[in-house]
Amino acid sequence: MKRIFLDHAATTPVHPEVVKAMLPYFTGAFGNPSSIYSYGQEAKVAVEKARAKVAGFIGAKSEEVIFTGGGTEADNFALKGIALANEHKGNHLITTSIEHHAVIETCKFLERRGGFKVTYLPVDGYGLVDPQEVKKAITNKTILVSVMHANNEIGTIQPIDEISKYVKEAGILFHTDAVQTVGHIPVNVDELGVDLLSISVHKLYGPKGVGALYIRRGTRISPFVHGGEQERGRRAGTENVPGIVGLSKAIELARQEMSEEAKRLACLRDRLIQCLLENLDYVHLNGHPFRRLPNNVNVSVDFVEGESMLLNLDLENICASTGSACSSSSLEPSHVLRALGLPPEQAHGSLRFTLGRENTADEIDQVVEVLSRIVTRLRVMSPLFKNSRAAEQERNKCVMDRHGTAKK
Amino acid sequence: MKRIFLDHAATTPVHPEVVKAMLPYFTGAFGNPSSIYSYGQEAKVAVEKARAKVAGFIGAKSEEVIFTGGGTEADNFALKGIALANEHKGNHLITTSIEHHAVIETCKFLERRGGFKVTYLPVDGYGLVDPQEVKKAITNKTILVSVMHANNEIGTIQPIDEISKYVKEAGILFHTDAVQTVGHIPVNVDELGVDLLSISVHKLYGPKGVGALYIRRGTRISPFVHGGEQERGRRAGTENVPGIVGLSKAIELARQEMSEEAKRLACLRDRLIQCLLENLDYVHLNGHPFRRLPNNVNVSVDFVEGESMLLNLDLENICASTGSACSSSSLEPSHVLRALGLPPEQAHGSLRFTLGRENTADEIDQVVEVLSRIVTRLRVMSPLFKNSRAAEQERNKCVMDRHGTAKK
Amino acid sequence: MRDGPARYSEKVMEHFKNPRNVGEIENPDGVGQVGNPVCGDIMELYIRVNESIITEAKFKTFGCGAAIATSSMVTELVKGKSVEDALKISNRAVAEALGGLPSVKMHCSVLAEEALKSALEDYLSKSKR
Amino acid sequence: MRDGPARYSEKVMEHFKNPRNVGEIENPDGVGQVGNPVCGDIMELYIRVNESIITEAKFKTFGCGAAIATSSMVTELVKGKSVEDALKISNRAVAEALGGLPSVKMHCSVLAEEALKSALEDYLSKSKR
Ligand SMILES: Cc1ncc(COP(=O)(O)O)c(C=O)c1O
Ligand SMILES: Cc1ncc(COP(=O)(O)O)c(C=O)c1O
Repeated sequence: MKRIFLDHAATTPVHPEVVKAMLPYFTGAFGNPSSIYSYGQEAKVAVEKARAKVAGFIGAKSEEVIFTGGGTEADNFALKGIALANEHKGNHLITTSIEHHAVIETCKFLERRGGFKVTYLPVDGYGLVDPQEVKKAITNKTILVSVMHANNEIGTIQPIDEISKYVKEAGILFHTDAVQTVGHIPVNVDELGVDLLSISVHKLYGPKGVGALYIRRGTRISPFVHGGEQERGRRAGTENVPGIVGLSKAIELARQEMSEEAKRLACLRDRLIQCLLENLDYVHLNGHPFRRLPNNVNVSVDFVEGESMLLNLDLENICASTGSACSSSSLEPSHVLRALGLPPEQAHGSLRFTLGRENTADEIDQVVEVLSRIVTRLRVMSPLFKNSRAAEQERNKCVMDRHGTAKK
Repeated sequence: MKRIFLDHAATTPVHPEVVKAMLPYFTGAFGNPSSIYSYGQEAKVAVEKARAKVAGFIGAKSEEVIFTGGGTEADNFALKGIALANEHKGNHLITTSIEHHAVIETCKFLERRGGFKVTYLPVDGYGLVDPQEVKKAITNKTILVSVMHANNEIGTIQPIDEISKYVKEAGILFHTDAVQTVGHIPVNVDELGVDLLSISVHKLYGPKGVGALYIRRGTRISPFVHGGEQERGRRAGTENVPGIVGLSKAIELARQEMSEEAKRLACLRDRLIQCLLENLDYVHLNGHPFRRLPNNVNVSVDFVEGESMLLNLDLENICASTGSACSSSSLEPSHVLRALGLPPEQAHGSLRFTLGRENTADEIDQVVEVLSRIVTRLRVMSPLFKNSRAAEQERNKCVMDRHGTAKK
Repeated sequence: MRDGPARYSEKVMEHFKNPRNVGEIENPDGVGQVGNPVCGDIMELYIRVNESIITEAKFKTFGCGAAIATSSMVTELVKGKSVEDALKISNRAVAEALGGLPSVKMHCSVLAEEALKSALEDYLSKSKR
Repeated sequence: MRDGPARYSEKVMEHFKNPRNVGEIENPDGVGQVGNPVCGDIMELYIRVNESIITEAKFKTFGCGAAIATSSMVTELVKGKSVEDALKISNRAVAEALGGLPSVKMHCSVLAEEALKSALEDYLSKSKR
């Protein structure tokens, strides 16, 4: 069976046109943008063109876009850079309990080593942050609020613009991790009302190891990588020219195809959700029913554990995930699913399917069929299923008894 | 005229075989190494193979090699990571006045914001650090010594192994920036006696935006990028799989070709030095006469300014540099040349030629011929040349006068 | 915990794909249940003992690939063994029989050992009565 | 200082490649020398004045591409101008005549203005005597 890749939130294949755009910068136009001869200048021009394209796509100015080595670096840069540059103003940060590790671990580091206090806001059962909670959490020591645009595990899209109102009212800086949204749904820094925004392009048919941080003009931020004067002294290191060119090409393709593709994916997504819920008992959708990424399906399958489903899917050439790919080496169930209030069995039994450019309706149907088989098989093996069936039979009996009694 | 690229210390074209090795990881084997399905595992295997190859090449163990987003990041990681993890032991660092900006600016940051004190050791007229000076600078507060293996501007190779003795004697950690040496001259972490070593591969016919930091087993170091558990939790962020594969391929090629190529380049280097000194008056070699990188030529041409020579060379399709490429936007003469004690005119009049794989003896001869023409032209324009000639004639006259007097 | 995702040996995958002895034993001579849903692993192990020899072993497991494979392997290992010998089966023995386990998954072999011990103790305490 | 390397306009490159009025004037009516080797730029500007009109201008420059181009341009700009008008030539005018300069190189146009002023002042102070 041909491989069915349903893990586009973890990473995506680089689009052939993106590879094509990058290739000349490896061998032909390999110059160093910092060099003054015309040869380096060609590379510099390519980088600046890319910067303008990325900026244009998110409604920013060129000089507000700094290229980084990926989404994680962008998140680190935003949080550490703002914390360091503004610590005279206060030592309090606000974020949520469902952020990506790149934000959460950076916050923990700032707590441990930077003398900062961090509020991790709860979310509701759909994974939504309540803007009022943000407002309530703000103190006169708060210097930064960081709320992700869309969650990588459950796909829930946050009301960033509403949250922004309260953050701006208080005169505080606002960062959003838009790694899962840029190029997938519309992102405009002014409409969102953010001062900093993280981008990674390997989630968007671009290369790994390159990303960007939007920094609103006038924002005080410390450099994260010190050294040469690349990126206006804010991010030292020889520019990854092919990577940056690839990033901008991926953005260009997204600009052309995004709105159509999002519609198509949302259809597939809804088909997959519906079929799973219809074909399998004891399955629950995680995340928000409609405020979710067009390509995200996250379900919990009762009585069976996620990894054993994943491995079985893999044996049938289907790639999916259980929570963030990053957390797969941890034994803890996903912090995101726990924040939703899921009982541990359900968190352990979660499956994430994230759709992409090459997926078809046919594949969706195959996945449902294969997964049904797998789940049936695993449930036979599961002590929880047995107990639950016993419990249910028990319950049914009671109900019948009560009905019986009532009838009497 | 075909382009003559003589700026390999700034960057190099990616070797076609390296591109070929990278390509499959963009599109085919694009999996995320953190994913548990076999598809991600292929990427993980590729990354681990690359790690073993890099480690083997520098005499390290696999788990001692952490991939980074380039040489600058490796330097930042080493210095900040060690400083943060060891600040309870002391707040003093020792480095040299000729380090790359990646080290110097990071040190300045640690001074400004981290409460650290940094000693910037002087060098002699050849750019050599005196191991005795290192020994003398060590205090009971010193936690790290960082001395670059070879300098990127003047090519001088430091006596790292000798310095290491004193550093180890004092029980202090030792870092070296080996960005200019790995793959060019032999590098072995045990022979050098270092605990940390920075690598960047775009100086070695590999891609930009990827590098590595060697960290000796048992070394306490704080992560630089926080987030997922990639790179054993020391450097978070989805791995740049194609870049890492490219790095290891470049290292593999270097392993095969390095010793021959170094001999070839040293010949060309010496030919260029000799021809320049013979064909142009008032030219001085900067750096050490023989303890220098096989591909580095750095000269000062009296009475003319470096950028104007570079531009003229560029007009004739010859790429060179004046000091580090990174500093070309600064108006200060190179801190390295100043550290050698060069008068400012000579620092401003420096030219660096760094040779590489495709350069030929013919090209060297062309460069000498073209540069002679350029210098003659610029000297006609130079008020310093005129003054100096006048002064010389004056001096000659005096000498003749004195001789005349003596004869009497 | 810092090893990255699990990579299983062929033997583990083989037992994962075709687990031996899945199921329950009616009126078993010993039952062990260990683990809890918070950790994501629950193992139930059933044994039938005849004249101090384990003649049958079955399991039910909620858990990851390694949990299923170790369950399968431990039931294979004990069959035909005396209770005394079975008590000596260590988690390492289970892991080794599977051609090794990723270090992040060693706890599954511990669970298998514990499930077995627990079933044997159940048998011993019952047989004392 | 954070603009990255200089990128020059075509006009700058044209003057850099073919600088006008290179050289000295014997017994000039005014000479200006500005800059110093520490900064990497030294400009010498010579003028000949006839009935308050600048009839000839020459320069010698040690410096970068922009320094040479601005020297060349400023000598072109003053030729034929009255001393009075020449005094009004600003660094911006020189830069504009060159189709602009990278911001890190604007100081070269300042140097050119200063060299001119200094030569004119030299002339004026001499002619007073
Ligand atoms: C929401 C979110 N933030 C940050 C990241 C990290 O980005 P990168 O993999 O480029 O380091 C990811 C993906 O792993 C993500 O999904
Ligand atoms: C000695 C030295 N260290 C560090 C660096 C920085 O490496 P990278 O360009 O990969 O950031 C360079 C090159 O620019 C270098 O020559």
